[in-house]
Amino acid sequence: MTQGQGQGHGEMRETYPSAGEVYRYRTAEGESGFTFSLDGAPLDGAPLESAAAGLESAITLDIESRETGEGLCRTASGRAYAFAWAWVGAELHLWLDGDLFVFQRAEGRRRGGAAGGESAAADVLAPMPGAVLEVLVAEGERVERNQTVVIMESMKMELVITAARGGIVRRVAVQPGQQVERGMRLLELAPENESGND
Amino acid sequence: MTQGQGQGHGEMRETYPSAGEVYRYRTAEGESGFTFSLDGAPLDGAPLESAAAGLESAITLDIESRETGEGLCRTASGRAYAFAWAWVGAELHLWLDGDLFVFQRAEGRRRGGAAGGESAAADVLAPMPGAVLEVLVAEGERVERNQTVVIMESMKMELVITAARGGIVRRVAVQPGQQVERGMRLLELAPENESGND
Amino acid sequence: MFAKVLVANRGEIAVRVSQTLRALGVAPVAVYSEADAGAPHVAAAVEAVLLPGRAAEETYLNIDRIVQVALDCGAEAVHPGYGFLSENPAFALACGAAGLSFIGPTAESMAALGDKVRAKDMARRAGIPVAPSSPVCRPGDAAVGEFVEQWGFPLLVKAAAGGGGRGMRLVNRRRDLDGAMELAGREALAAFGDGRVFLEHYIANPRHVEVQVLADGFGHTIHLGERECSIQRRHQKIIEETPSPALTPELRRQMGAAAIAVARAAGYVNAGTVEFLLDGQSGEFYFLEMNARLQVEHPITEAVLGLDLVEWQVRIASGESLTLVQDDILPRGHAIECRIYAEDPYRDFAPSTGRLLRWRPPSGPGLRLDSGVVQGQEVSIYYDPMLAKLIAWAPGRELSLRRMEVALAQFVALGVATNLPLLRAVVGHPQFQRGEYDTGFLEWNPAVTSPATSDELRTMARALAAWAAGQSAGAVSSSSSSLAAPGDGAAGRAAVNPWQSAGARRLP
Amino acid sequence: MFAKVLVANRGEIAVRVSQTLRALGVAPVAVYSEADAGAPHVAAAVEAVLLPGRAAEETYLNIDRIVQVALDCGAEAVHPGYGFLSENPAFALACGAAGLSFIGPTAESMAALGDKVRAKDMARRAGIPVAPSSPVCRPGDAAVGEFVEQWGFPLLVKAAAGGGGRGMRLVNRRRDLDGAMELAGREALAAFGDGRVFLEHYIANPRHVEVQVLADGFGHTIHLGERECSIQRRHQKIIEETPSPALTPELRRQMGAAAIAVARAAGYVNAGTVEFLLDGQSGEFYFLEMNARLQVEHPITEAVLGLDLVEWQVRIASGESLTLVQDDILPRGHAIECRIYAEDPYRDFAPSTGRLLRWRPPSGPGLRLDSGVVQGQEVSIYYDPMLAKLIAWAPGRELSLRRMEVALAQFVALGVATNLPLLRAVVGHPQFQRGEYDTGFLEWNPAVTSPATSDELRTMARALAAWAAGQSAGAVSSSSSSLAAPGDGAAGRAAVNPWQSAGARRLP
Repeated sequence: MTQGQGQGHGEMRETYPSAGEVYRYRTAEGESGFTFSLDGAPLDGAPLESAAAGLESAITLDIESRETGEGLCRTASGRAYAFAWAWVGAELHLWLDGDLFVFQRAEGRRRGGAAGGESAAADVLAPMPGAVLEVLVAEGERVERNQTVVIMESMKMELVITAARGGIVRRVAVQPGQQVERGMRLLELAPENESGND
Repeated sequence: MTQGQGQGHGEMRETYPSAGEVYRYRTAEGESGFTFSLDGAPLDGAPLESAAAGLESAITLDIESRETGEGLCRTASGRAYAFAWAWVGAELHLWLDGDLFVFQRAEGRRRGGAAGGESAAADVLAPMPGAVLEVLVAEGERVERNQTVVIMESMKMELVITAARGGIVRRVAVQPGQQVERGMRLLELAPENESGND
Repeated sequence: MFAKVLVANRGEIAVRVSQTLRALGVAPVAVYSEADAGAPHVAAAVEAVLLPGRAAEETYLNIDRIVQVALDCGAEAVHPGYGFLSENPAFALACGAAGLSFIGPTAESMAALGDKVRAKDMARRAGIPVAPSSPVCRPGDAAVGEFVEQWGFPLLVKAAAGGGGRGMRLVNRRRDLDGAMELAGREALAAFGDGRVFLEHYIANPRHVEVQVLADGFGHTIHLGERECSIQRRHQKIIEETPSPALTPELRRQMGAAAIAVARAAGYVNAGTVEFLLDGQSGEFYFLEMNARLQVEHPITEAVLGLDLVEWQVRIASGESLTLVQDDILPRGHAIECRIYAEDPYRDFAPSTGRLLRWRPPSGPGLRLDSGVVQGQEVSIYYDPMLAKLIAWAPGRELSLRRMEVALAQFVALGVATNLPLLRAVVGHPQFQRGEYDTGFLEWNPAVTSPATSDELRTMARALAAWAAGQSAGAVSSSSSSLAAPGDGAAGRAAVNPWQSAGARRLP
Repeated sequence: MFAKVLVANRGEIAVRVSQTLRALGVAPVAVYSEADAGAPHVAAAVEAVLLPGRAAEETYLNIDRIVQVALDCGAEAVHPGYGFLSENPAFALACGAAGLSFIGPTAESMAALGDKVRAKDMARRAGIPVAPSSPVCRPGDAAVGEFVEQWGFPLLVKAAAGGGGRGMRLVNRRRDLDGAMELAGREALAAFGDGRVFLEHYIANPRHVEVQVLADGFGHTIHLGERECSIQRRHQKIIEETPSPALTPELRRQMGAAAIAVARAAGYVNAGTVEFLLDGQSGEFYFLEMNARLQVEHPITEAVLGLDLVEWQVRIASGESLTLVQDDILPRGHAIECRIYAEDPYRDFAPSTGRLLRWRPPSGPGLRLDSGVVQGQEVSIYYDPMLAKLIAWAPGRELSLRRMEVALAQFVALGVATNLPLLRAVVGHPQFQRGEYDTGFLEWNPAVTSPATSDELRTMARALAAWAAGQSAGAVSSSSSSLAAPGDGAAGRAAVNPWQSAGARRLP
C-alpha cells in the first residue's frame, strides 16, 4: 500500500466506481495540487482487476476548475487532461479525456454491511420509463454481476436490464406488463455477504 | 397607458434600461404567458425616444426557460426569440436575438430621489483595471449624458469613460497617474434634481 | 423562391433546414410538441407554432394539424426533414391538396419506392442488379419452395413495406422458415399496416454503400457520389464516410449510373438516395432500396462537394432547374460523420434520458456540428435519441479520421449516457482505419462495446471524483452566484484552486 | 515529421495549431501563464508547462524560458502562432541555436521584412509597385523637401520598424510635418526600440487586400489567392472575406504574381502573407508589407481551397517539399471570417474584461469556429481581447454572408461586452453586401457603431429583464442543484414556466 504525499488531512473514503467495485482511497491537498492514493484491495472482495498495474500507487494532480463544473488537471509528468463533472441524482458523473465514469456515494457503507442493505446501489432501477416485458429472476435467487435480470420495452426498443453487481434477489418489485417510471425500483438486491440478514 | 392582459398580481417596477432612461412598467403572469406593460413616461424626465412607436403598448410573452439562464420566448404573433440572461455584479445582462441589453437595479429609487443619491448607478466606475490618464471634469461641474469625463489607459489602449447619465459632479475620486481596479469609483455624480442636497 | 416554409420536423434536422432557409432569405416556421417548447429547432426558426401533445402521433406525425398550421401561418411549402412524415405519401398528397409545395419527391414516387417489392422490380427492369428475391409470398406458397431450391439458406424474410430492420428475419434452417415468415408478417402489419413479406438471398457481411441523387422537375438527374455507411448497430448507421474506401473509380461510375437509372425509373424529383449492398471482395453490388428524402448523413456529401443539399431541395421544389451537371461533381478531400446518440454503448445501446448538464461540443478546422440540443435541455423518451452529428473534413482520409478522433475525445457530454466512447473506439480502430470493414464490424469487434480505459485514467478518474465530491459541499454551490444572485459575481472564483478553499471542504 | 512540437502561443491560435498537430499524429506541448492555467489551449495540448507570471513579457514573450521548456520536454520544433514571438528574428535564431526547428521563415527573411523601408526597397527592386515614399529621414532633411515637392499633402509619417498603426501619423499641412515626424519617431522608439521614420504618399480610402503565399525549402513558391481585409477598426481587421469582391481575374493574377515575386526576393520559406493597398476605382495596387507568419484570417483561405495551412507549415518546416502546384489552387465558393472581440463597439471599442457567464457559439452547415475561450472563463486584461473567430463558407458570396449574419444573431455571449452586434450590423449592411467598401467603412457608417435595436425588441428586452429579475430570487438559484447538490436534480424544472413558480417570485 502506497501512501499519498500530502501530509495532514488524508481521509478515508469509499465509493462505487462504475464497474461496481468498491475501493478505499485517501485524498490530501498538498502545496502543489491534489494527491490521491488508492488503498489496495476492494472492499467487497470482488476481484480487483489489474491491481498490479499501478492502481495502488499514489497520484498527484494539479487541478484548475471553473464554476461551470469543468476543469483541467495535470499529472506530475506534465500531461494535461480536461475533465467535467455533474451530479446526476446521487451519482457523480465524471467526464475525463473523452471517457465517462460514474460514481455512487457509499451511503451507510461505513456503518457496516448489514444495516446499509437498503442503499440504492444495491437495487436495480428502471433506466427510463417504459413497460416491463419479462422478469428473469425470482426472489432469493443468486445473480452474477452483469447478469440480465429484467427486459423492458421503451422508445419502441427492448431494453436489457443487467445487475450492476452480484447478489441475492431480495424482492422483485415489478411484474410483466407493468408500466414503470424512470428510476423506479425493479429489483432489490442484497449483497452476497448480507444475504439472509433480511 | 395600456393595461396588460394578465389579471391579478400586476406590479409596479422601476428599472434603468441600458440607455440610461428610467421607466415604470407593470408585469403580470397570465394563463398564457408573461404580460408586460410599459407605463409611458420615463421617471426622470429624460426624453422618451419613440414613445409613440409602440413602447407604450402591452406585450405578452410565452417564456420557456432552462436552469442554465437561457430560454426562448414567443410573442402573441408567434414569432420566436431566443434569450439568455446573467447577473454581472449589480447589472442584469440580457441577450436577446443577437443584441445585448444591460439593466441596473433601481435600488433606493422608490424611496424618492434625495435619499437615493448614493446609488451606484449615479457613479462613474472604472470598467477595467488600468491607470487614469486624465480627468476632464471638476467637482460641482454639470455633465451631460455620454459626455467624456475620464480617460484611462488599459491593455495598452486609451479608454474613454463617459457618463451614463447627466448630473452634477459631486466628487472626483481619482487623479491622473493613479492605478485603479475594475469597478473602482472614478466620479460621484449627483442626479440634477438632487444637486445641492449634499 | 418561397417566402415562408414550414419545417415539419424537430431536432438537428429541423435546425439545419431552418439555417439554410434563413440563409436563402426564406422565413422558416417551426412546429413543436409540448416536450420541445424550449428546443433549439424552435429558436432556429422565425415563427413557431405549438402542436398540442407530446407523443409523435399527436404532434410530428399529425398530418391534418401540420397542414392546417402551414396554411394558417401563410407558408407556401413544407420541408419534412427525415423520419416522421418525410416518406409518407399521404402527407405529400395532403400538402398538395392544400396548395402547399412539398419539398421532396412526388407522392407517386414515394409510394412506389416505399414498397420494397415494387422498388426491386423497378430496379430489375432498369437493368440494375438486385439481391435475388422471391415475389410476395406466404408460408407454403410454391414461390417459397422455388426460391429455397435455387438459393438455399441462410435467407432473409423481409416485409414489403419494411424499413429500419423491422419485419426482417434471418433464417438459417428450413424448419424455422414458416415461423419466421409468420412473425415478420405480424411485426410488419403492426408497424406498417401491411403484413406482406418476401424472401431475399442473404449476402453475408456486405458493405452498405449508397449514392446521393439530385433530380429536377425538367428531367435532369445527376448523382453526387457515394457514402459508405457500413458501421451500424441494430441496422442503424452510426458512422458514415465519403469517399468509400472500398470503391474503385470504375465501381463508383457503375454505381452512380445505376443510381441515376433507378431514380429515372421512379420518375424521381428532388434529393434522394439509392442504397446498395456491396460485396467487398467481388465488387458486386445489389440495389437495396431508394430513400425518398434527405438522409441523416447528407453533410459528408456536402463537405466533399461544397454544396448545400437543402438549398437544392428548396430550389428544385420552387420550380428552379438543376444548373449543376455531372461534370461539376468533383469531390475534394474526405469527410466522416459520427452520430451522437443518447444511449449506453456498454449496456446494449439502451437509450438514456435525462437532463444534459454539460454539453461542450468541439469546434475548429474541418469540423461541423449539426446539433438538436443545448445544455440544460431534457432528453425525453418521446423521440429519436440522436442528439447531434459531428462531421470532420480534411484533405485526406487519414487526416479526417484523426480530426474526428481528436474531436470525439474532446466532446464533453454529461447527464445522459452517450455513444461517444464507442464512436471514438471505432474511428481509432486499426481495421476501420485501414478501411477494412463491413456491416458486421461491431459484431466482430465486441471490444469496442466494452469500456477500454487505461488503469492510469481510471485511477485519475477516482482521484478527480473524490476531489469533485468535496467541491459539491463548498465551492461549487457558489456557481449559482454567477447565474442569478446579483452583487456577488466574484464569489465563485475561490473554486479555481481547490486548496484555496480547503477550510470549507467537508465530506459526508 | 516531428513527434513533438511546442506551441509558443495561447488562445484560439494555440488551440487551432494543436488540433492540426494532433491530427498529424504529432504531440503538441502547450505553455501557459498563471492567468491561463485553465484555458482551452492547455486542454487542447497533450502536455502543458507553466510559464511563471502573467504579463506577456514574463511568459509568452520570454524567449529564454520558452526555448528551455521546449528542450526540457523533448520537442523537436516550435510553432509560434501569430503575434507574440512569431515575427521576432531573435526567437527564430534562439530556436535554431538550441537545435529546434522554427515553424516559419528564416530569421533573415523575418528581419528583412520587419524593416518597412528594406521591405519596400526589396519589392521595388522586384518590380512590384509600392506606395511612393521617401528614404528614412529626419525633420529638415533634403529628402523631406523633395518628397513633399513631388507628392504633396496629405502624407503619412511611418516608422521603419512599425506595425499595427503605431508610429504612424497622417499629416495634412506642411506646418504639422516636423512635429508629426518627431512624435512618430518617439512613439516608434518607445514601441520598437527604433525611432527611424519615413514619409509615404497617402492613398485615400484604399482597400486592404492580401495574398497568401506558401514556399518550401526547395525553391518552390505558390500563392493561395487573396483575402479582402478592408473592414477595420483602429487599423485592426475585424472582418475578412475571400474572394475579394473588388478583384477581377486579371487583377488577381497580377497580385498573385507580385506576391510570389516579393516572397522570392525575400528568400521566403513557409506560409506568409503579402499585403497590398488597392485603389478600388483604378485597380492600381501597392505593396504594403509582408507578414512573416500565419495570419489570423487564414481560415477563409482554407475554406475555399480545402487545405490546412498549419499542416503545410509543419510539413515544410520538417523538410518536406510542397507538392501543390499553382494549378492545384482552385478556390471553391466564398468564405467570410468575423473576429469576436471582448470590447464594447458602442463605447469606442473599450476592451471588456470579466467572466464569460454564457457562451453558446452557433454551429451548423458551412460554419467553423476557432475559439480560445470556454464558458466560465475569466477574460483578463493581460492579453489580446480576441475571443474567437467565426468563419462561414457557402457556394456563393450572398449565401455565405447570410449564413454569417444568421450565425452572429444566434451567438450567445454574456459576461463581457463583445463586438457581435457591430459585426452583424456590418455584414448586414447594404454597402457591404454589394461589396462596395474600403478601409473607411466604419468611419463612413457611424450608425453601425450605435445600437440599432427596434422599439419592439427593446420593449421585449425590458419585459424579459423584469421577468428574469424575478427569477433570480426563486427559481434560478435552483440551477445550482444540477451543478453540484446531489439528489435534487429535478428541482430546477419548476423554472421552465415562470407562472408555475409565481409564489416564489418577489422583487426588491
